[in-house]
This record gives sequence, C-alpha cells and structure tokens, in this order.
Amino acid sequence: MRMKKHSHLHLPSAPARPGEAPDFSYVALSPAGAVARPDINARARDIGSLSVELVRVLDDAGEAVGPWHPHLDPAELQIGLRHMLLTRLYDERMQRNQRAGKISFYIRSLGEEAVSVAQCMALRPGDMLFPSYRNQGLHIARGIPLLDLMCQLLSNTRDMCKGRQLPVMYHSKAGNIFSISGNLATQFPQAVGWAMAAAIKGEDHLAASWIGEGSSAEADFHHALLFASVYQAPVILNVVNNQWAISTFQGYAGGEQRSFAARGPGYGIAGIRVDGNDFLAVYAVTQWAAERARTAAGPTLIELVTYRGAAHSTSDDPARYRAKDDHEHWPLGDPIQRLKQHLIKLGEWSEARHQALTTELEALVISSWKEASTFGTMTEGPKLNADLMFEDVFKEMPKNLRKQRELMRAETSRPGAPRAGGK
Amino acid sequence: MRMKKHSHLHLPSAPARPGEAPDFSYVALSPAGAVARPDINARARDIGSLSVELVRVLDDAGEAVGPWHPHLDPAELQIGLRHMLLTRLYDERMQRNQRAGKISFYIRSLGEEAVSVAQCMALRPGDMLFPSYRNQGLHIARGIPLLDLMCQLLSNTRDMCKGRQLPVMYHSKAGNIFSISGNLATQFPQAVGWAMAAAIKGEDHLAASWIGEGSSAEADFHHALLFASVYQAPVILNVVNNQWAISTFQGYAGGEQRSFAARGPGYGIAGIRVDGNDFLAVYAVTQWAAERARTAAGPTLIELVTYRGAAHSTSDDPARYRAKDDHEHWPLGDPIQRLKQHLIKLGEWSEARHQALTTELEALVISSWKEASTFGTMTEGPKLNADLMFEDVFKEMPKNLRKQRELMRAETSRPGAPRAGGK
Amino acid sequence: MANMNMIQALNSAMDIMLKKHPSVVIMGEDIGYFGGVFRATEGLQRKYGEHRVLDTPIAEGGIIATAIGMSVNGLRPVAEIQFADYIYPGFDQICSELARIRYRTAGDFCAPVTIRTPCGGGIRGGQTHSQSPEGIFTHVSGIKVVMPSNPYDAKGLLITAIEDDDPVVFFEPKRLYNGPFDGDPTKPAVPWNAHPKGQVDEGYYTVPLGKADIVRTGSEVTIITYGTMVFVAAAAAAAMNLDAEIIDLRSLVPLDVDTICTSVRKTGRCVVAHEATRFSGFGAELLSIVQEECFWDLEAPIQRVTGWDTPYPHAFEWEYFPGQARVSMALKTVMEPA
Amino acid sequence: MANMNMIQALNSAMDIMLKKHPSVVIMGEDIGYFGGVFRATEGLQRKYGEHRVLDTPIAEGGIIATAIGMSVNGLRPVAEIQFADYIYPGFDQICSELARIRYRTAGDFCAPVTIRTPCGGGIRGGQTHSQSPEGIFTHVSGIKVVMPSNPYDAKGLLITAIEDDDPVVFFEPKRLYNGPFDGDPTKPAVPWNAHPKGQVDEGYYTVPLGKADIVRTGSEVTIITYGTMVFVAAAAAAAMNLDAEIIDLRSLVPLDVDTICTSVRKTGRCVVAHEATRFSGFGAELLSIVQEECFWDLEAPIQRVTGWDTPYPHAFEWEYFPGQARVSMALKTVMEPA
Ligand SMILES: Cc1ncc(C[n+]2csc(CCOP(=O)(O)OP(=O)(O)O)c2C)c(N)n1
Ligand SMILES: Cc1ncc(C[n+]2csc(CCOP(=O)(O)OP(=O)(O)O)c2C)c(N)n1
Ligand SMILES: [Mg+2]
Ligand SMILES: [Mg+2]
Repeated sequence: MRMKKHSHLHLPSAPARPGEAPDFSYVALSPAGAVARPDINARARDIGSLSVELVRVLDDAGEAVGPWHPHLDPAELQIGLRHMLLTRLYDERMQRNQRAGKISFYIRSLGEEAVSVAQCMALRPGDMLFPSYRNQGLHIARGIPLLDLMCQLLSNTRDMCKGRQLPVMYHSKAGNIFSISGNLATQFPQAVGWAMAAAIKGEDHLAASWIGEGSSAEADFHHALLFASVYQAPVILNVVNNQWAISTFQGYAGGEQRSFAARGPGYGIAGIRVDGNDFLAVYAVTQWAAERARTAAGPTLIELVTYRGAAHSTSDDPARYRAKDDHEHWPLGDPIQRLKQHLIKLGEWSEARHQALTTELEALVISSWKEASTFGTMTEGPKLNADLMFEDVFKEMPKNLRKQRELMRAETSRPGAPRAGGK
Repeated sequence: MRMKKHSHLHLPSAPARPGEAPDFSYVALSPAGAVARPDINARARDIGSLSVELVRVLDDAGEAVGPWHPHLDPAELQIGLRHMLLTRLYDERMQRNQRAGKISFYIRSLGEEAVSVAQCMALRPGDMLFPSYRNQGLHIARGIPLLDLMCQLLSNTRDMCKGRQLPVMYHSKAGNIFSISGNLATQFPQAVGWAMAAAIKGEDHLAASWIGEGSSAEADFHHALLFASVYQAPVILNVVNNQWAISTFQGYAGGEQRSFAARGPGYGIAGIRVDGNDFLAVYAVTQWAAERARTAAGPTLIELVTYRGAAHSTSDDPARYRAKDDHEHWPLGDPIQRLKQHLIKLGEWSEARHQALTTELEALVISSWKEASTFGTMTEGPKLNADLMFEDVFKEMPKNLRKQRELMRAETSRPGAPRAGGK
Repeated sequence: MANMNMIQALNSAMDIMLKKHPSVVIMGEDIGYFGGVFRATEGLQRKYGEHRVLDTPIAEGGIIATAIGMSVNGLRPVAEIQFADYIYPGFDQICSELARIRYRTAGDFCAPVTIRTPCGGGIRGGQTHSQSPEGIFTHVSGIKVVMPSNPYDAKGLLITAIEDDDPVVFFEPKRLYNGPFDGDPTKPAVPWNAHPKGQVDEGYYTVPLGKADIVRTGSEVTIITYGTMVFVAAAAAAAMNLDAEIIDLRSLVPLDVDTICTSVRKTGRCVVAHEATRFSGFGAELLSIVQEECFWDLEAPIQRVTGWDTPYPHAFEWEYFPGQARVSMALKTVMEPA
Repeated sequence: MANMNMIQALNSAMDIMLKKHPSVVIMGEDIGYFGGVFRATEGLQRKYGEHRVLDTPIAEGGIIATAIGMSVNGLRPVAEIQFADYIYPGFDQICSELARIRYRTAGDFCAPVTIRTPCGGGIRGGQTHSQSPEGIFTHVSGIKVVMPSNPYDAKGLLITAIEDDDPVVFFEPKRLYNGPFDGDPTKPAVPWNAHPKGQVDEGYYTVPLGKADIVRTGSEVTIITYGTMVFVAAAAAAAMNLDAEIIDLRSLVPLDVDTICTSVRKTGRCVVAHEATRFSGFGAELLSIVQEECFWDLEAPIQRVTGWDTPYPHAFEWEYFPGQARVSMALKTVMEPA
C-alpha cells in the first residue's frame, strides 16, 4: 500500500501535556450576568444561543449578578457549602484509605462538587437521580449517611450492594438514587425511560442523569436525547464536562468543534451551558430545567463546564498525560472557594466559621469511618457470607445456583482455601 | 399502582392516517433560489441556518434559479433523467416480478430517484458509497448493468452475493459500492471509517453514505456524526427523509422538533437541508459537500426531503397506516417530472423524446431480465451449488465447515430431500 | 376456548395483561398504530390508548434502555424487537444492565421487562431475518429465556413472563406463527386450527417458566428441543417409527433439568435439536448437562442437530434448515447399537 | 530473546506490525498519548505518529464500525476495547457486520480487523472489570477467537491475528499480564521473567491460529483449558500428583479438535476449565465435541470447571474464581473408577 506523505486526518490536541504550560484559552466564557434567562416555556429552537454561551452568576469578586441569580436564602447557601465541603473531605479521606490499602478503589470529585450538590438541591426528593461514579455529592446532598456510603466502599456486612459492586457504585432506594454502573452512559437513556413512565402515569416527578463529557460519545447519549425529544420526557440530562476522560481530552468527545450543550438543539432539546463551578449558576439553571420538565415544556440538556481536579481514579496517574499544575490555572476557579467568598461578601460566613465547619465535618468523616469499620473491613471483622453471591441473580434462586452454592460451600470450607484479602 | 387520569407524555402524530386528508403543512419550505450558498470553507457553526432552510433550485415553473444553480450541461441533465427513469422502470418491473412469485422480495424507490442519481453524479467514481436498500439509483448511475442487479434478486448462478443475501442487498466491488446490510444504519459509521482511512493515507477520495430518517434513530447515526466531527473525516452523510419508516412517521425519529440536518451543527458538522425531489438542488448541495470533504473543510450532513411514494417493501401494505393518495399531495412533486419539465423548458427535451426513452429503457429492463433468467430463477434453470453456503465464512474453510458441507451433501442427495422453492 | 394462531394467542396475552395490570405498557417499532409487522399487537393501541401501546424510534438500544427506566419506575414494559436479528444494538443494555440491576442493587431495584422478538428461519428472510440467537442470552446470568412452540404455550408463557419480576427474553419462532411446521417446505401449510395446541383459552391462564413439556412420551430415545424443531423432530421420529420421547423445553432459562434427566435415564439415548448454529449453541449446554448427569445411563453418544456454522443464506434456506433429514441422520446414529 | 511480560510482548507485536505493514493502525480509548490503561500501546504513538496510533472517543460501537470502514479501505486496524466488559456496545457491529462482510459479499469485501481486549478476573475489578465473554463470540460464525496464556504466545498470536484476513477477537487474560497465576491469591506474585514463556523473541515470529499447545503431556486425564486457567489447572493437577495432559487451546475459533481428541482418546478422562460462567459457556462446546468424538473412549463423565452462574462479585472474588479447589474437585470426580 502506498501512502502519501501527509495525512489530512484531523486530530484534536490537548491544552497541555506534561511539561507544557496549561492553556485554557479554548474555553469560551461569558461574563457573569451576561446571559439572558428565557421564559421556561421557550421553544428549544428559539434559545439555541444558551447552548454556546456560559451562564454565570458569581463574578470574580464573589458578587451574584444577572438574570440567573437564584436569590437563595443564605441558610440554603450555607447548606450547599456544607454539602460541598463534606463531599471534598469525604473524598480526601477515602482516597487516603485507598492508598493505605483499606479499600480497593476510589474516585474523587475534586473541583466538581457544585455540580452534584447544587443540582441536587434544586430538585425535589421525589425526583429520581441516575448518577455517574463522580456524583457522590448527590448522595451527600440527599442526606444519605456517610456510614452507608463507606460500608459500600468496604463491601462489608452493611454494604447496600452486598459486596457485589466495586467501591463508589452506590445506590439508594430510599433516597431515589439509582444504581451506578461500571458501563459508562447506560443510565442516561434509563433516566429518560423513568421520566417517560412518570409522564405516562401523570406524576410530576422528573428524572435527572449525569454523564461525563467523555461518556457522551457512547450510543446511550444519543438514545437519551432522541427519546427525550420524541416524547418530550420530563428529564434533565447533564453532561459534566470536566475536560478529561481518563487521559483523553474533551476534543475527542467532539467538544472541539462545538459545545456539548449544542447537541441539545440539534435534537430539538433545550441546551444550556453553565459554569459548573458556580454554585448559584448551577442551581439556577437546574431549577429552570426542572420547571420546564415539570410543566411539560420539555427536556433540557445541561453542560456543566468544570475541571477534573484529581486523578481519574486511584488506578490512574495523570502526571503521565497532563500538565501538573493545570487545575490551578482553570479559569473558573474552585466551587467551594467561590461560594465561600460569596457568603463572606454577604456577611453570612467567615473564615472562622469555615474552619469550624471543616473541623466538624472532618470529625464526622472519621467517626463515620470508625463506625463503618465495625461492620467489617477488607482484612478484619465480620465478613459478608459468600452465600450472598448466589442471591438476587433472580428473584428466586434457581436450582442450578442452589447447587453451585453447595459446591462453593464445600470448596471454601476446606482447610487452606483462599479467601478474600489476597490480591 | 394509581395512575392519574391524563398522561402528559407527548406523542408525535402522523400527517394523515387512512381516511384522513393528507396535510403536509408541517414541511418547512423555502422558495426556490432563496437560500444563500456559503463558501465551501465556512465553519459549521457559522452556517447553522442551512440546516433549517430548504435548498431548492427548480421553481414551480421548472426554471432553475438562485445561487445553488449548478449550471450543468443539458447532456448531463439528460443522463440524469435517463438514470432516474431507468431506476423507476426497473423498480416497476421488479415489483411485478415479485408479485408474480419470480423473486422473494423487493423494495422500490418510487419518488426518491433524484437522491441516488443526482448525488452519485456529483461524486467521482473513486468515491466510496455506503448505501441503504433504497439506493438502487446509485448502482444505476454508476453504470452497474441491470443484469448484475437482477441476478442478485434471483439469487441465481450469476449472483454477486452467491445466494447469501436477500434481494436488493447488492454490492459492487468494481463500482465502489459497499454491501447493503439488513441491519439498519450500520453502514453510516463504516463510511466514516473508510473516509478516515482515506485521510490517513492522504488520498482524496471521499466516502458517502445514506440512511433513512427512521434509521437515524440508531446508535450508528450518532457514532458516524461523532467520529466524523472529531476527525473531520472526508465524508458525506445523507439522511433520506422520506417521511416514513414502515408505518412510523418521521416525528418518531425526532423530526417533529427539529430537522434532521440540524443534528449536524449540534455535532459541529455542517448540516444542510435540500429538496430531495429537485435534481439540480440535490446535485449542487452534494457537489458543495464533496468539495468541502476533498479540501479537508470537514464532513457534511445532508437531509434530503422527499417522500416514499410506494409501500415500504413488497411485504408491506401502506393502506393500513397512511392516506391512500398522500403521494399526490406531496408539496415537492415528482423528481422525474420536475427534471423533465426543466429540460423541456430549456428546449433540450420533449414529450416525444421522453416517450422514446421510456420505450427504450423498458425494453432494456425486459431484455436484461430475460438474460438474467438464463442464469437461473427461483423455479428453473441452473441452480447455485449449495456447497457455496460454506464458503467465505472465513477466507479458508475450517475443518468443521468442511465436515458440515459433507453432511449437507449427504442430506440433500437423499431422494425426496426438500429443495429451495418451497415456501 | 377458541382457535388461535400464535400471533392471536400472543395478542390475547398482551390484551389481558394490559387490562389486568395498569402498569403494563407495550412498546416497539411499528407496534402501535400499525399493530406490528407480524400483527402481534393489532388493535391494542386502539383499545388501550397511545400511552399504553407506544410506537418507538428505530433504536433497539434506546427501546431497551427506556424500558428499563420505565420498569424501575413501576411499569412493566413489554418491548418488541422487530426481528431477533436486530436485538444486538440493545445487547449492552440487556447484558450489562437489564440482567444486572437486581444483583448489583441487592434487590433494591429490579427491572421486570419482557422483550418479545421473532426468531428463526423458514420464511425466506435471508441472513438478517432468520437468526436464532437464544443461546447467547442463556449465557448471560440474570436473564430468563423463553421460546414457545405453539399458541397455547405462547399465551400462557407470555403472561407468566410479563408477570415475572425478572427480565425475560421471549423468542417467537416466526415460522410457527401461522401453523405447525414439520420442516418440509414442499407440503401445503397447515394452520393452527387443525392442531390441539391451537385451541386456546380466551381468558387468563399461565404456563410456568422452568417446566418442560413432554410432547410425546416414548422409550427408545429422548429428543430435547424447542421452538420450530419440536415439530420437525416429531415428524422425523414418526417417519422412522421410533418410540421417541420428545421434550419441548419452552423455557431455556430456567431449565427443567429434572424432566430432561428423568427421560434420558429412561431411554438411554438422546438427541438435542435446535435451529441455531451448532458451535457454542444452546445445544452444547443441553448436551453437557445430559452428559454430566446421565453419563452412566447413555448407550450412545448424544447427538446434536442444528443449523450449520454459517450465516443463514437466502438461497439455501432448506439446505441450511435442520430438517427431517438431519434429524433422521442423528436418530439413526444414536440408535446404532454400541 | 528477551524477558517480557505479556504487556511488553503485545506491545512488541504491535510495534513490529506497525513497522512491517504501513496499513496497520492501532486505535482505542486512551491508547495513544497515554499508551493505554494497561500500557500495552506505550510509546507506539510517539514512534509511529498520531495517524497510525489513534486515540478515539469512548464509543466501542463507533470504534468497531470505523475500524470496519478502515479495513474495507485497505487498512488493518487493531482496535483496543479497554475491558472486555465494555465490548457489548460494539456487539452489533461485530456480529452483524464484521463477521458477515466476507460472506455476504462473496469475498468481494473483507474486514481484517483485530479487536484486542483484556478479560477475566482476579484483579478485584468487580462485576464490570472481570468478565470473560469469549464464549459468546465463538457462537458467531465468521469471527476468530483467540486467548493466549503467556507472553510468547501472546506476541506470536497477535502478529498472526493482525496479518490474518479474517476478523479476530483477541482476549487477553489481564491477571496474566504481569506473571503466571496459579489461582492462589495469597502467594506472592510471580513475574514472567521466572517463566520460560516469558522469554520472547524480539523480532517477528508467528504462532498459528487453530493449533493448541500441549503444555504438559500426561496419561491419566486430559485438561482442556485456556487463559488464566492453564496455570490453575496445572497447579491443581500437580498438587494431586496426577499425570495430567494439559491442553492450552490458544485459539477457540478455529479450534484444534484433533489435538483435543487425540489426547482424550489416550487418557480416557477429561476436564474442561475456564473462568467464564458455566451455563452455555465455551466449556459446553468443548465438552460436547469430546463427547461426540470420543464417547467410546471415555471412562468417566467429562467435568466442567467454571465460574459460577452469577456476575463476578467484588467481595467474593476468590469464592467466585475457579481456583485450584474447584479444579481438584473435578479431577477427583473424573478420576473415580466407574
Ligand atoms: C462502556 C465503557 N467503556 C469504557 C470504560 C472505561 N472508562 C471508565 S471511566 C472512563 C472515562 C470517562 O470519562 P468521562 O465520561 O469524561 O467522565 P469523568 O471520568 O471525566 O468524570 C473510561 C474510558 C467504561 N467504564 N465503560
Ligand atoms: C436494526 C434494525 N432494526 C429494525 C429493522 C426493521 N426495519 C427494516 S426497514 C425499517 C424502516 C426504516 O425506515 P427508514 O430508515 O426511514 O428508511 P426507508 O425505509 O424510509 O427508506 C425497519 C424498522 C432493521 N432492518 N434493522
Ligand atoms: Mg470527563
Ligand atoms: Mg424513511
């Protein structure tokens, strides 16, 4: 085969690889307060500009400005700050626990806390959430005890998943939070189906789902948008554009040519791009989308522009593929810092209160971990009964599984049989 | 489970069901000549309006007007007319052959002939085509002998597919036309891969692919757009919006909220909507897209607005689900009539020449069928050797297939063994 | 009791379920206004409304994904995949999601979705309208797999499947829609009204999953089969004057191992038959179970009768289809004295 | 000769292929700049450029579809699917397209695509990073299926796969990437440099598809296996002091039936072992073939050693994994005198 010297295949390039200076000039920004807030009944085709602008409320000075200002009660903002801080402290401690070999795997949401927390707070408890693995803030904002989450991480005797799922693949039946799948994006069209069912039943709950911008490349993204559009399902579809999918830059998911929010109008769905590190903007946009959904005005695709501050997961080493200090150069700052600054500006917060809250939440994390450990750890304490492996494959255990359970019992009762804890 | 009395799920509705008067007022039209023709280097994001307007060149009087007028030589238009007419006559005769039990299945392209013929003529022979089952016009415009196509329909001894494919699932290696799959939409991202390879090799061939608007709901549509966008592949992606997918109206593929062409800009791809029954407009738009692809200016998504004049296939009865005379009310008329009228206006055609051409082509169809039949029919003449069933599963036949071939031979050589021809 | 073909029986099952359970919704391509390309859902949308009987986009992956979401929200979707050959775009949602939701949430969530899909050959559908992919689904833990062979069972099994709290993939051998078929395409078609299993109760009844049907008791050889091959096998055995015990599995998962083994222990000989390709087909699992459970009772090696390991070719439909000749050959081999 | 682990051996194969054939391109998620999450493609993009070693969107269906298109245009794409658990979104393109293109075009077009994907458990990956779906692919006519058990074979087989004109799905047992593994997780990890098959020729060589490797000759029992279980089975047999003949299949399609049958005819006893779930797993096909071909030579029923018919649970990795205890149990059973 002869090849010409120069290929003309286009290849998106990352803003900065190791050793290079981070350059975020590609991120299209709008000034805080600059984007108009259309009526919730606006037709998708008439508000296409929302999908390329960037809704921002908090300006650089920490002032809330413009038509998207949600005018939340300071008490509510403080709750938001608390949830975000708790999410971060929880992440930090669990990361350390993984490093110490106490859990097998962990994923942080560093820098993206506003996404889950503000969005969750803008929704109602009856709304069903279909999260990705980087939405622990949803659990925290819905008030799921840390203990529940930690026991899942430990696959211990109090694990909601009975040891079947990798750490962070939580769910909460009572909290209306659906199960996380290791298979990317699958939850996106499921959320649409849930919302379709709500509409069929004439209930006014909505569904919301989250995926990473990288995962939006999966077919499920398309199915979700298409079905949401056709049936005008009461659903909020969120793309968390944290710029990276493991080592791959968002350009490889199509973000170089066009915003992810812009996919929405292409399907006849309202698309809106928001500063994902701006608690107020995220809240306001989500509230707007929720009102649309609840009044049968149609689904909304929200792109939350943020940055993955940490490694992809504890199995990942970002030093291999991106500039080391990139997170510090991210033009949209840190969501916790920004909300804190705003509250201080409002006279509703102080460094001292922040410090006190940090101390309180750290203690909560530590005490919760202690309690979780009493239900078993990877090395000690009560262990889940391996019989559980055979349950819930079906509602009733079929004969072949009962037989296999017997065989497994025979195997593991032999002296010297290997047990969990090996590597 | 309690259900509220009224669901608020939206359900698209068809323009006319049996017994209702066809109403095509939903089809957004632009006057002929009204749509601007942007530079071929225009960025997708700057030409979004092309995806909602409708490029038309031929006006109601048969005059070619406006910036998209391709100024083709009359001789070329006559060739186009000939290909379209041949396609229609071929379809009519094959339909009759199916009704007479001479072939097992057939699919017509009635009313959509301009799509395949004009697009094919606007491309180069080295460009690779990835068609759907309703693109017989591509084969005809590429000069594939009817004999080849007919032998495929007959699964006879001269069948290019060696009896393995359902009728109409042609391909042509020499003609650079890829194989048609029974599985909808799979060819769309394959075309993108082919185009990526051309770009990698630095060759300036492009790939073009066609799917129905109904099939655009499949995941493959999304994959095609996404990969085309990311790598800016030299590909033309065509959605043939003939308003129906078997019994389902285009609203169920998302066409109610937004045009299919509008998906393009959502992915950062140029999207353009064209009158699919206007030979000149289809030609011009395709030429524009081809130039874009060949100059590495990016891929193009073309929506060809047309109408499925006939039943979905010979297995279908549209009287069950749509108004009987709907085709006659289609606002964009008939592609053959319109080009004919234009040529007559130009003084380059006449009713008499049209009649003569029809007679000539009918004779060609009939003589080709006669010749095809000499290579075997469903009931008579030479039969394909059933041994062929075991070939081409792999390049070299593995042992188990050689063994199975032996067993098959033993079976079929028994007296009274059933043979093809039963129903 | 009424005469019904398999399509009518399936329609009746869905009709009854729509009436009995407000949570049941039917969805799929062309199934609403039109009533389905095989007409299995004819009249249901008119009767139950557009919100209970939904036309969908042509996106099998989207259909299954949204059905899962609906089921998590308390509905019981019955999704039609127009041909089993087109189920693969939904394979990830079936395999990674539908099959796993109960397990990974320790029962907190479940997804009682039924997927109906016509399968099998014999209608000149060529390689993309003739496949029998049931074996693949039996390898996916967490999915029940059903294939009826007659109207009576089809209706009762479908009702059971819809009411089952686990996901079920329900394969319908399309060659049997209008009548039983003994594998000989040259004979005139036989309608269901001439067959006792075409007599179908018009009301609610169930046929359990996991319970095989002994279609014919016999002593000389056990034929384990399902779907279209039930009739082909019976005809071949009858033509050979063999006293065969013929087992129609009806449900592949869960599998009625007891009925299988009891029979093989009695007859000492076994043939396994299906339309699907041979290599790694469901027949391999059936053969394996019999070999493991009944080895010492076997008087001859178990034989498999299957489609060939090729796609299903349009022109060679009857050379591909495992007809009576292929069954007879296997029966002859298995009956040979050691 | 050099010491290589399996990752290095695979990397070497791709390196050599990229150099030898300008038509070879490597593609997949995170495989370019980063070199892959398991680092199998490390350094290749730097060496051959971004147009030969392509990062892709996270869309397995799109990866396989575009790879098919590329191959039709004369390239030889080697596509990585990051985990075998994530191959299902590409299943339709594999099953309905990749496997069928040569057949349906009577050889006018073909699609020489190689799909590499890490499979299997033992790395605490939980249910979505541990699956062994190879059996499913063996049921799809037109696809070759390969699974190496060591660096030497991995390299030679991958070179053969890439040069093969048919599509190949190439499964890599990830637990073997860094060293052989006998199934006992409590023992210290053994690196490949202590193993003869970790000695890998640095240049071009091939290992044929369809030719099993007799890892150990023996007379008392035949163990048919592949991937990780090769070492587990060997350790179990050794611990029992059994003179077992151990067959490492290496390629499942095409399958080396001759080697299998010759061995079973000699030993008269057979155990089949794989990590995948049991029901309708590839073991069923292996067992079926042995039963069909060697029935009269068998002195005991063939036994299957497999994963259980459940998803692969995070907390019960070693209770799920078919370790030495499970193999021993099967060996004991198969060795019992009739
Ligand atoms: C179907 C599938 N393919 C691949 C993977 C492997 N994988 C896990 S996370 C990930 C990156 C996802 O990136 P993104 O969607 O941007 O989310 P983020 O991690 O940035 O939050 C990949 C490729 C997977 N889990 N599932
Ligand atoms: C994957 C898949 N799903 C379903 C079908 C069945 N089917 C064949 S044609 C068709 C309608 C396609 O409509 P459209 O894409 O609009 O093309 P048109 O027939 O109008 O040209 C359907 C549903 C199929 N062939 N493949
Ligand atoms: Mg990301
Ligand atoms: Mg159409």
